[in-house]
Amino acid sequence: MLPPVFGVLFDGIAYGMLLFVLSVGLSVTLGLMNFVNLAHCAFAMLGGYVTVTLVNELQWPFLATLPVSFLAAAAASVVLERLFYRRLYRASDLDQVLLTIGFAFISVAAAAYVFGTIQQPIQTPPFLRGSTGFLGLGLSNYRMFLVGIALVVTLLLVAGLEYTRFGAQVRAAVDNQRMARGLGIDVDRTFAVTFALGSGLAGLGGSLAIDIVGLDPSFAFTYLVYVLIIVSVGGLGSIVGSFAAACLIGISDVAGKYYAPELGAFLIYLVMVAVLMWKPAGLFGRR
Amino acid sequence: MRPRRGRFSLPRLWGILGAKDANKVIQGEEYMRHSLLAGAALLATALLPAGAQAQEPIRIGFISAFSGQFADTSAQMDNGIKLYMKQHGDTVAGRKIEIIRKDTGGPNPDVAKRLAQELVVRDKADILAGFTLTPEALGAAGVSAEAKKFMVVMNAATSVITERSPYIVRVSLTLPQISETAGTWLATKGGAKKAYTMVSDFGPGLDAEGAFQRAFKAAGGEIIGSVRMPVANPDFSAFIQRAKDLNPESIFVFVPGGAQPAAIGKAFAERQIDPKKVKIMSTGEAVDEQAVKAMGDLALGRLSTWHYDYNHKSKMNEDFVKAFNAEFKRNPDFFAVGGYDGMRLIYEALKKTGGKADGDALIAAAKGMKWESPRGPISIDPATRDIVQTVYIRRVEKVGGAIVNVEFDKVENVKDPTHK
Amino acid sequence: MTQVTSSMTPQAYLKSLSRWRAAEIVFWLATLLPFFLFPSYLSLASQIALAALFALSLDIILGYAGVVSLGHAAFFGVGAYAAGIFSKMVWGEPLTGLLFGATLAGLLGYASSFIIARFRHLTLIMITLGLGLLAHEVANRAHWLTGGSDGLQGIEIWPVFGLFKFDLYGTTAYGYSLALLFIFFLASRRLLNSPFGLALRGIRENWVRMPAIGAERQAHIRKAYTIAAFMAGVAGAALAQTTESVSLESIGFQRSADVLVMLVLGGAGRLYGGLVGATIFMVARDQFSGIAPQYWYFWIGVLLVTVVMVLPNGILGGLSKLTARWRKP
Amino acid sequence: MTAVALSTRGLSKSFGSLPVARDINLELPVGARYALIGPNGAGKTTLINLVTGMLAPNAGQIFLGSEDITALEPQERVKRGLARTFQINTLFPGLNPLEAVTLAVCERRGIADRFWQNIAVHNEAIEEAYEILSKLRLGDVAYQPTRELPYGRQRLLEIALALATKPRVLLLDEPAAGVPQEESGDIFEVVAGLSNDLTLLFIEHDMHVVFRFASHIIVLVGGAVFTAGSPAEIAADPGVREVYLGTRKHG
Repeated sequence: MLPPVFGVLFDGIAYGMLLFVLSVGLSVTLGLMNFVNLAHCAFAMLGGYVTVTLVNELQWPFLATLPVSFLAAAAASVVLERLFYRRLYRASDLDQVLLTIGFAFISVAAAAYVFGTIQQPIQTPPFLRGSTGFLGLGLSNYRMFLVGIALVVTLLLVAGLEYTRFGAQVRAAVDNQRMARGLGIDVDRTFAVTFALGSGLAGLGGSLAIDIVGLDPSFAFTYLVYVLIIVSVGGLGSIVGSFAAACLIGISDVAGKYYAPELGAFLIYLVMVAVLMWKPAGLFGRR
Repeated sequence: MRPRRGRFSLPRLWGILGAKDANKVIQGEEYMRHSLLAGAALLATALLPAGAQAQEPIRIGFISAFSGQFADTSAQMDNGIKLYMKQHGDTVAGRKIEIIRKDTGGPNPDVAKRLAQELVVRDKADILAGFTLTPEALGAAGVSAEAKKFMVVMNAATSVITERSPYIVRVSLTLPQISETAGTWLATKGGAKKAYTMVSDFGPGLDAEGAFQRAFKAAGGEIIGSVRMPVANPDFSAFIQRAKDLNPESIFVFVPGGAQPAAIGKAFAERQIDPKKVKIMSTGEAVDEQAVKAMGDLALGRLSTWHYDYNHKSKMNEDFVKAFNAEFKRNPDFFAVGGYDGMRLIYEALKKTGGKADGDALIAAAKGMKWESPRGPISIDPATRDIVQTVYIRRVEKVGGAIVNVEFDKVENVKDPTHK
Repeated sequence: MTQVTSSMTPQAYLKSLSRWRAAEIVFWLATLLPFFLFPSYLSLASQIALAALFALSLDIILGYAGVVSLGHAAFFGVGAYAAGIFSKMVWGEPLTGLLFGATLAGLLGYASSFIIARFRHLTLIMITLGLGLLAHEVANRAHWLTGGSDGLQGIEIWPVFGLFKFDLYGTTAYGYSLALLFIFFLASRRLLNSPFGLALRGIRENWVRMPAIGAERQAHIRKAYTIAAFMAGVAGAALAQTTESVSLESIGFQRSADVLVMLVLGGAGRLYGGLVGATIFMVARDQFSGIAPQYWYFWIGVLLVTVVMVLPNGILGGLSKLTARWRKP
Repeated sequence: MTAVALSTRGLSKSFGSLPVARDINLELPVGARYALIGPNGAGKTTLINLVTGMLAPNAGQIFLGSEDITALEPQERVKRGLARTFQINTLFPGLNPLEAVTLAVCERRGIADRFWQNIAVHNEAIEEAYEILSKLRLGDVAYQPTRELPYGRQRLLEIALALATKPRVLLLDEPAAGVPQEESGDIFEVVAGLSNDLTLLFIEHDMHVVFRFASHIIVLVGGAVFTAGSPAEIAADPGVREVYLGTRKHG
């Protein structure tokens, strides 16, 4: 039998994993392509609304909507990337901030217009509800599912970027665009695909988040801060870093709440500031 | 006559230029005084008796958070207003009613104050209304007092608001009204002797905590522990584990509406606190329609005290819910009923004054007003201008396959307990 | 251009850079127009002036020293709360309250500058964000002092110089805010044309080279950060005084983000960028939200996207590029 | 016996397991014109970074005159009279040469933190800056933004910025790097014309230039001093020919 605090820690890790799935896409686009995309959570919100619509209006099973939300967010991002973002790859950070904040604003208003400002409820399938006993702990089924997805995403991403031809192309294109072009790599396409991948992951994260944090049009901004925290603490462009940061933030958040609730909301900000002062490039940052 | 809300209209410009000619020396303090005088003149025309301007519409400045995190509260309130105006026409006592909507974007008293000023000065609003959030109402209260404008609070629930201007009336609820009832009921009829409280760490949460603990202890109960949770807090498991460690007989919860009610409900289930065994009492937000839908069976057995639910059994409410659904394709909630009753109060008060819209006449008409609302019988306390209403004790149950709040007890004529 | 300037002595040339241009004088005369043309918009005009002052303070660190901050509202909020509390606990005289609020903000800026000056880029942004969020949380938790989420209650401000009462029309408020904006604009203008302003531009243009010419870049940044915090405190204190209210929003993330958007919209590093950006953003917000209170975000978003695509580097940056192209075809 | 302007003792640095500076002992007499040569990757720029404080050594000491400056920040070394230029232009692209050099002069005079004075009142600083620019033949472009200057002029501005700090010792990292051969002579004419009190150490690949301008040559190989001597000695040294002249690439 384990004391109850382990259950709480597990919940914290699972919560961290949710933040991980939401933020890892931004780590990829910001770290690899050096593009400040503050509309990242708007893609997550899009994924969430796709899932809610399919489940509540068309009675799709929850799990079947996940790939659709990934694809929808990825497709939407490709359109934006082709039309707008690519023109700003070499612009200043501040222009990128202004553009993407603009899109986040638009997405909030559009979501309010199309889906209303109402909080969107979602019923997950029965096997993901409630909890399962394990050594005296009640582990939430949904959270176990989240941890599983996060692990799969991590493995796929690390393997994909480190060991595949596509991963090599991305890294080459990032290191030296001109040389990559010279080697016959289609840099434009590589960037578009990378961007779509990052946004698709955000869409997936949005779908997974509804059950825990809900969904309404303000989503595009509410979780932006958390996502930025994970990305910066983990280190830009580092998938393993994001994973570690998500665990750290998740665990310190719940442990703090459990042992010292009066610290409350201070804790994760303190952890972030402390980590960055200790390691300015983040836990796994390269620079 | 004054130009109608024309912002850059020529007549207005001429007027200003003319005034400038009349007072040749307009500099520094002179200018200040001059413009104050002009302002006072403008204000005076706004306050002219109704007879002199029977054709002028009555303008209601509707100040609320239409965008941002709290957008849905304002949308529902607006729906209530729209429905009332659809059902009762847009003319009262011979005067047309015009709503001017202004967005605060959230709990911004500075913005609310500016909007109230602009509504009074520029748009010639006669009545201020709306206010889903306490800071908005407090920001505008000073303008109501200074310009003597009738102000109808349709939601903001902190007790002190009505004391900030003699022209304020509230038609919604006060948090102590609900939470004290929860404390008293739980310790007496609810049969709980020990309670643990969990509230969000901000103004309304602290108010709810205080009122509940006071009433619970006064009725002989004991508070065995309490925790205050950050307002922006998406994950509750650690707080619930703390509660569980003390193995309490009952738990009182206050969280703001939005995403948190469902989140904390699910967290109870995940930490295996069963509402059927532990009495989980809360205010109505924590078991609102969306939250209960998201929780499903896990919500069964949850207790709450509240003043309105779309399942309230009365002919009037059934008609209201039906009409609301026909119009907006969703159920009304307490914001909607606040907007609906607020408009009803404004209409009835205007009827009483015969279309006179100045603050003194309207507040006199509103004091002591009683009527049947979709939530049941309500009235305005003539002494405090605050709402007096029935508070219902509800439990989440399954009725014909649907999971809803069922009223099974009530306390009638509850006033806010903190007004002196 | 080059012919004209190269005939000048270096002193005359540098002096000419800080000479008042006709457009500037027109701009400042135009700020008096609301008194005459839009007397019912003076409350808005007052808040625009304070937003502009806030944006100007951010410009000193962001536009000139290249320190991007997402937590600048911390100083705005401290100034606002301090001025509000001062009016409750000491007296309602506005100028002393303003000085108190701004000084406190400046001191906090000085203290945090020791952390800020050590970092660059994303790390710096996130540390400012973190410190800003911590300040917000402190204000929320210090309920007994700040009123928490209900906002600070009971602020009463005496008439300015004992003569001008803050009225319902916002006449005094706009006069007060505009005077503050102008005073601190003059100060900023002098600062940016000073040796110190040159040093800040040096830091922005090349962080690495500065120590190689013997510059104490961290000391420069600390000083700039303190000055910017002081000015942000002035803006916050004045907002608290003119509206007689302070809420958590005045110290929140949203305000930090808004001011950044205003500055970048207008054009960072251009002195007038914050002023132009604040005016356009606030007027657009007022007009759009008057038309569509629920969906005005959409139009603001469209505005931002359009500006970036058509006029990169902000409105002023884009315009100056366009005019430069037009001059030499 | 002339006084020593700059010296190092046992200076060592490694990145991980890769040594980039090994037990380097230098002595530059006042007014010397030393060249630092060596194949690519020999650690020449690293040595300058170590001496100027942009990298911290793992071991060893650095003396400016008789003062141990090993623990000082880069800007403190500059203030004591140790300046450098960069191999890759490290300028202020948005400032014009007058502003950039005036900034450096203000920093040296300790007036760069005066935020309450218009810069135009500091006549002497501006004059001094303009004199430096004139001396380096930059007077006619003094008001043009640095990023618009021709490359060769930018190389000269590198030197101008360093001179504005009034150095006693100046370390030039390939001052003519990337400049066409016919122009690089101009740059070294400027360097040669510098005051005799100024102690110079320059990195250069072009042997004609080195033999023409250097009074003394230090050969660095693999992070260590391979040999040092007069141009004639170095030219005659078969070891140098083998490790350096024989295998060197044009950079």
